[in-house]
Amino acid sequence: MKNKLVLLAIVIGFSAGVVVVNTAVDREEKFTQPIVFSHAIHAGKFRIPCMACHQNVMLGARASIPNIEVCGACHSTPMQKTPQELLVYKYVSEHKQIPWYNIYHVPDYVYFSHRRHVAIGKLNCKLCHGDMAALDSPPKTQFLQIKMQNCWNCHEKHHVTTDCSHCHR
Amino acid sequence: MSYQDLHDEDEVLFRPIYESSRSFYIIVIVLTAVFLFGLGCYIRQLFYGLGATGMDEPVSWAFYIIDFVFFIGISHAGTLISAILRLSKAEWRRPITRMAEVITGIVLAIGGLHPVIDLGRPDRILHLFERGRLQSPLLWDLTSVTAYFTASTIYLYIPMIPDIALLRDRGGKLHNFYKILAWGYKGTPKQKHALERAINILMVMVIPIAISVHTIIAWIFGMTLQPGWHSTIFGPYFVVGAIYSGIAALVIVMIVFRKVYHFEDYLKEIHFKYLGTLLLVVSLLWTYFTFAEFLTTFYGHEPAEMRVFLYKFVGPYAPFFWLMVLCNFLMPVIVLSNKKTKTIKGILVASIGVVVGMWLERLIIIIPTLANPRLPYPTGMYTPSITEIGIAAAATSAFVLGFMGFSKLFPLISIWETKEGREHSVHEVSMRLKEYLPGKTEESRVEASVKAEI
Amino acid sequence: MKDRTIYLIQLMTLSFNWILAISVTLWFINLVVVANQVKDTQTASLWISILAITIFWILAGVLSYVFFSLHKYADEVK
Amino acid sequence: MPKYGMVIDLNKCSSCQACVTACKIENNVQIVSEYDAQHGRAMFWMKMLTMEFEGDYPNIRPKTLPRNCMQCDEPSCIKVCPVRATYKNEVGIVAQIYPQCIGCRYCMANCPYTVKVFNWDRNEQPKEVEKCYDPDVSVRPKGVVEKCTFCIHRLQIASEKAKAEHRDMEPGDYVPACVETCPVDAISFGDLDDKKSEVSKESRDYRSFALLDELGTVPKVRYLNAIE
Amino acid sequence: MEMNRRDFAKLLGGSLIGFAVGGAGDALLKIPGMVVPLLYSGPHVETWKVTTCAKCPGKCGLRVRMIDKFPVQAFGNPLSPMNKGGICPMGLTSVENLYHPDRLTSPMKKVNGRFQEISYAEAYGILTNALSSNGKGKAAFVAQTDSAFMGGLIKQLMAGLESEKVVVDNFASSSSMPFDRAAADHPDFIDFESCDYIVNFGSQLTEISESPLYFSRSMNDFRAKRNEFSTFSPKLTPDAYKANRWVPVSPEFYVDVALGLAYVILTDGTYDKTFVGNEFKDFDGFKKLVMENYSPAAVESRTGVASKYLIETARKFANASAPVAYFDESILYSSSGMRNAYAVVALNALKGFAGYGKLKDRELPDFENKKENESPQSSWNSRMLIGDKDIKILMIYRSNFVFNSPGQDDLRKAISDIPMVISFSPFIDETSELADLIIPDHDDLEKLDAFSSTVTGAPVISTQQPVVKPFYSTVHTGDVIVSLIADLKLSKNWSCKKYEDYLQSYLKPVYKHGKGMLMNQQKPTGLEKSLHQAGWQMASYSSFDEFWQQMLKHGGWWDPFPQTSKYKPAVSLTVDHLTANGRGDQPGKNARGNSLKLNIFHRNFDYRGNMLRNPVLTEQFGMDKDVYYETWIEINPATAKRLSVGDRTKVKVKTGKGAFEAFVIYNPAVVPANIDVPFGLGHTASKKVYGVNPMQYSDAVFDEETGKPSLSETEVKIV
Repeated sequence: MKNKLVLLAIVIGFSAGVVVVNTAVDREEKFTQPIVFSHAIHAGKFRIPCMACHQNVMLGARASIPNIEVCGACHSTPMQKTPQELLVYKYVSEHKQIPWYNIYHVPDYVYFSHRRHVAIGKLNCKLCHGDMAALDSPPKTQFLQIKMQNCWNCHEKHHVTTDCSHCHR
Repeated sequence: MSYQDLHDEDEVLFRPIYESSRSFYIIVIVLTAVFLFGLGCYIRQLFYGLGATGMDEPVSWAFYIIDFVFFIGISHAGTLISAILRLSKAEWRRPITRMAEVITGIVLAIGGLHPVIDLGRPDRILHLFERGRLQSPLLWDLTSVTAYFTASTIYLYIPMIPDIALLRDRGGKLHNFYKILAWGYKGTPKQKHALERAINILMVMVIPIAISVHTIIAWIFGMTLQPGWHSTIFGPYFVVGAIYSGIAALVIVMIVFRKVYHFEDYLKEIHFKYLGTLLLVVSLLWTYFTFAEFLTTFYGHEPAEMRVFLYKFVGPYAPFFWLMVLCNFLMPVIVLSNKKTKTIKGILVASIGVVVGMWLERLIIIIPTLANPRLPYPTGMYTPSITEIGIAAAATSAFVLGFMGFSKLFPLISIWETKEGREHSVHEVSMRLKEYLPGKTEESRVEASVKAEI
Repeated sequence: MKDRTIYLIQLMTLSFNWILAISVTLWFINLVVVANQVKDTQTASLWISILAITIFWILAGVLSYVFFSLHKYADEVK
Repeated sequence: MPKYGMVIDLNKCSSCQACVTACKIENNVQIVSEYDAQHGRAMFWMKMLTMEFEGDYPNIRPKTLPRNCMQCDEPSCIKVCPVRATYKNEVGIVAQIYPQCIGCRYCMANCPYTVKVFNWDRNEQPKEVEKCYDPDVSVRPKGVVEKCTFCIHRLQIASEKAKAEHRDMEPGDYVPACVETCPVDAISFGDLDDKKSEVSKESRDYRSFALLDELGTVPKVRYLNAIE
Repeated sequence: MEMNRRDFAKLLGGSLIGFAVGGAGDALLKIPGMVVPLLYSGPHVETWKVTTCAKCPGKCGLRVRMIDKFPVQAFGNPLSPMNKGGICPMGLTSVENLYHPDRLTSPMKKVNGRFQEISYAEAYGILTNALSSNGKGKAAFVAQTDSAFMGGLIKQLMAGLESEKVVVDNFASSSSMPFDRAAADHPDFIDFESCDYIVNFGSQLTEISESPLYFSRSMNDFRAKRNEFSTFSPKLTPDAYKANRWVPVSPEFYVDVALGLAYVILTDGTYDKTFVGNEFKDFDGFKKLVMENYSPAAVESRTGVASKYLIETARKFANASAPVAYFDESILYSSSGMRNAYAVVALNALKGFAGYGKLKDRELPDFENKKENESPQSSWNSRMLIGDKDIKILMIYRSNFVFNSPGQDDLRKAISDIPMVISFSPFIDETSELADLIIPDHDDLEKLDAFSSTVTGAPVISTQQPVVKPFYSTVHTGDVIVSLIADLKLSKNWSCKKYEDYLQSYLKPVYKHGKGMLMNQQKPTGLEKSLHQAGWQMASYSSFDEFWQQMLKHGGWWDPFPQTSKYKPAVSLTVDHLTANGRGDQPGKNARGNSLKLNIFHRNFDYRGNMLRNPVLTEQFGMDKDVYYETWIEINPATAKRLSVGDRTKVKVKTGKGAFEAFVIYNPAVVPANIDVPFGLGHTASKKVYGVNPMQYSDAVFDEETGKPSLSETEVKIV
């Protein structure tokens, strides 16, 4: 009976090991964005279009997180003097880039192009990124998980090509 | 008949299960060490990639695939031979079948793992199940090896049930284990009948499966466009080769365990003589296939084929090729066709030669073709690395370990079949013989009708 | 051990074979579906699947036949 | 749908190996270690082969040809791939899906042109090469097979650009790196189905031949014989 | 159930083992190397910049691909008239040099045999001090640049320092040397349009020449017109197997072969009698020399070139309307060095240089100054460092002459005897490691420079613009020299502050001159062409500054429709040139014994010994022979059998200077008396040394006039 208990312990230990290592390896990096950027104010209240800041959306594969120059275009002088804005102003005045954390990673063997989806496919940003204009603080997780199945589902639904080589390279 | 009252003679068959000598443990420790070394080699290969092997750009398949083909070939020892012998009612099969089937089971498990060892990305093995492409012979192979493994395990297990029941009835430490495995067998006629029926079905099924397995392995090569591989004869050629190496391996195992476990009374010289004759026949058959294969290549004289041909006959692989001819043709034929040398020792030597020769044959088939691609490419002698040798050694020791482990759990010679042979067969065979002869006797007719009722 | 436990364990071992047969079946069905999706080697996949699935089912069937008949005829007096 | 093909004019080719280098840097093909290179594991998608020497010394000529993937119409590699990691797509390019490949190397064994290369070892590149990685192409990890894809990423980018500009693909929009680089324009590339394209004309030239044509793989890369 | 400590330990141990196995097993599936990290994480904005490749004299236009302002790839510029979009392996890998970890990041000073980093100000201080205190008349300069502007600047510096000991190792100037001496000046280009027969003496036109890519294309066009060309060379290089006939001959016999051809033409009387009568000085002496010594039979007995080939080639040459006997620098690499070149010049003169062309329009300042800048006024060469006690300061600009020349030990000793050696190399190489002070130059992609060329028959000025800001504290050597001239007051009226000013001063006349076009569009055709020829210009610039900026942006300027004329020199050839006066050599003295000779050949990857530090090129170097990272020798199978040397085995090759290991490759096209060995590998200054440098083992004879070594006359044995 005790031998069986040991066996049981081994089995439980094994599964625990698998789970722990799995979570440890896939663990999302814990981070806080340097600035509590509010999409709600920018995109919601002032109705600034996405492309105004994420300038590369229509042009290239990556949407690009805005440079400090983009921020500096408006925030060259503090407008409302909130502490967050002063922080931005500090970066602007020092000509330093804001060290944003990138939460959307596409593996390099996948070719994902924003231009293909937004400029050619005429997709709404909300489809993948959710309603950013409603967010008061930067998102911590991906709205649409970057998984092949998610891409696949959408491609099948819209009868877009599901040829592997269109994305994998 | 009760399962408790055993024939005293058969006690020797149970002895290995309950007694282990010191040398047994030493061998186990040594083999385990070898196995662990091989395992270490594999883990190292996982970390460093297949660069740890000696394979290179044109020779992209080597030791692992050779071993794979070789081990799967050996596996034909078993099930196929025992099924054929059973089917043909060769009475001398009785003490042999179990060992043959065990070889099959163990070797299949080991051989079947070799393609996985050979994979560059074993972590993606599930892709075979998710998005496999059934046109690929590799997938046919996966299926047929799985089917063969399942079939041969069942075919090993079902005829073993009566023996397990015997072990259960003897009690002992592993009482519960045997109880589980015995499936409540008590030797009632209906049980026996069901068992025999199952064995007959399996016997018929196993033969095509076994043949298909090796044919498909041959097709892995035969379906390609490569010179030296693209040949229709490859299927039967591989099957014959497989049976050939299988018999040889079986003979070696039989002789070794006969010596170690004192089975001289069961495995008599006559068994070896019969197996020797079988080996001789298959040897000639193999030679015929080899000759046919090379003659057509030579006569056709296609440049790409000839490059491979010459690479084998006079090129860098000539030593291996001629050694293979020696081991697979000259030596067995000389040893086995001569009455003076056709002793157990002689047969053992011939069998070892055949096993080595058959391994060389796989080498000769696989590497020269890859080393001589159609377009000019650097060619060179392939030399295995320590990783490949370590894994091959581990595979061999795993086989021996497996066999030894089996011998510690189950009897290596089928006890109930021996008993059955002793009790029924003598009469049955003599009746059968009488049936062959002209002028049927009344007696035989009665016997036959009695048998039919049973 | 109780006979009932033993019987359950025996059933479990037997069910391994069925799990194998069923998973092979599912696997092949999946492959045929995939082949159909990408419009590639549909017929070949179909025929190979039918062949393979039959073999595995027969094997499982034979094993179950033995199991159940052994248990059925166990108590019969010889 | 176009069917892309290539014609290599051996009369023009000066064996400068620019195509080889261009391919290597365009596709981030691994540079292997000294040991591996000397043991036959050097990786080249495009390779300069010396086929044979014609004639006797001194009137001797080597027959050299740059050999990339033939992009066969009847490829023998895709038949044997157990996981669909290699397949022919709608424009006739035999693509290789690296995240799908399990590394069984069956396609390598079955390719009569020996065009496939395997990542035998971990991808550890010199620093100067890592910084020059082409961002359009992934860096293959160890244990997968790779080969020439006609620079399929360039096709993606070109078609995307054409679509963004609301026009159809034009002949010059998409050329592989080797074609772009060839200093003597020995390689022509384009749509074989378009009877007017240069590549389709050249492929029907009396000088044109395909490597190992007798195998029935129907290569889409053809060669033009050198004029004597 | 009871639990004692032992059971608990068992349980704990069991679960720990299970945990370990499970964890490790799972981690195994994520083995390092299975996943390759993301390539880039920036916004990934792609831009292209145009510049010029400076890796060889070819001056090819480059398009550099930049991702987020960092160069990642380089391709050919389709609008450049030199390469029209093609590019060679060296140009393709030019980005690798930029990121090379071995690059020098700041000026270095040697203290006690070790290099120490110093600031530029300090380095410049040392340099000016040395030059002002000990410089006048005692300095020497070895430079390797294909930029005529840079070469001119260096010469100006040396003129200020009152030293004639300057050599600008430039392909064009080396190959034009015999023209300069034998004739009034040299031809600008081969007139491929009208020329119909070429005899090529050893030059590797498509691999190593003034513009390999241009020549590759023109040779193809030439062959497409069914014109023939013959090559005399010691090795069947890719160029030679494009030739209609390849005749193996060792370089020291080029003079015999050329004069043997002349013999046939002279006896046939098919030479251009008017040209010879009017321009050829000392024709009778020449004729006498040829008739006495160079009958085809005599040539055959000396060189082994069958007389039927000689006669055949000579008749084809004579019957062609515009034949060219072509040679370049490589003809000098033999013991008969300059005589070879003179003989070929003489052969050309017999047909009146019919296939060569000359630019008529001489208003372009750069090309006017070309001669002044490049032609060797003094006959100093780097070989003369040896035994020269007067040199107190040696400056080296990018030349790796210790590596690419035989007799390295003498050179090394000579350099180490010089008290002050300053190198401007961006890397530590075999030459710069001997320096006392290194002021590293920018990488080519960080640098501003310009190149001029007439090789295509059209005047071309290609500009090199800084594609990226310098990564490290390196300095443009042009800037250093410009400020040296200013600070040491070496030139009157020196107004330049930077190298850019210097360049602009040369390019202003091009702007004023008004012709030509920028490399921003294809060569005009049709109406545009006639407008262009009539003098109409569609200039996209209105001021010089704009012109200069546009030029940098588009990679240069060129004149697509130049006025050209047939090249008509006055040939001042004397018999002395062909008999190697002062050396005691007589025609036919170079008899070749029965011994095997080591023939060092160059490949297009790296013929100056600078490029094979790039990993891609180094790996690819022996790819077509399937030899990697090691030196190989090519040997004729017949010779190999005689020596019992197996294919693809390793042997020891022994010369008078020592022995090296090499890999044997059978090659039926190799001259049976030769063992061919490639030059390029064996960089001892780099961190990892691959192969050997065959120059180290060459018993070369140096031609005194040119300082060039013989590369195929070393006796060799295989041990």
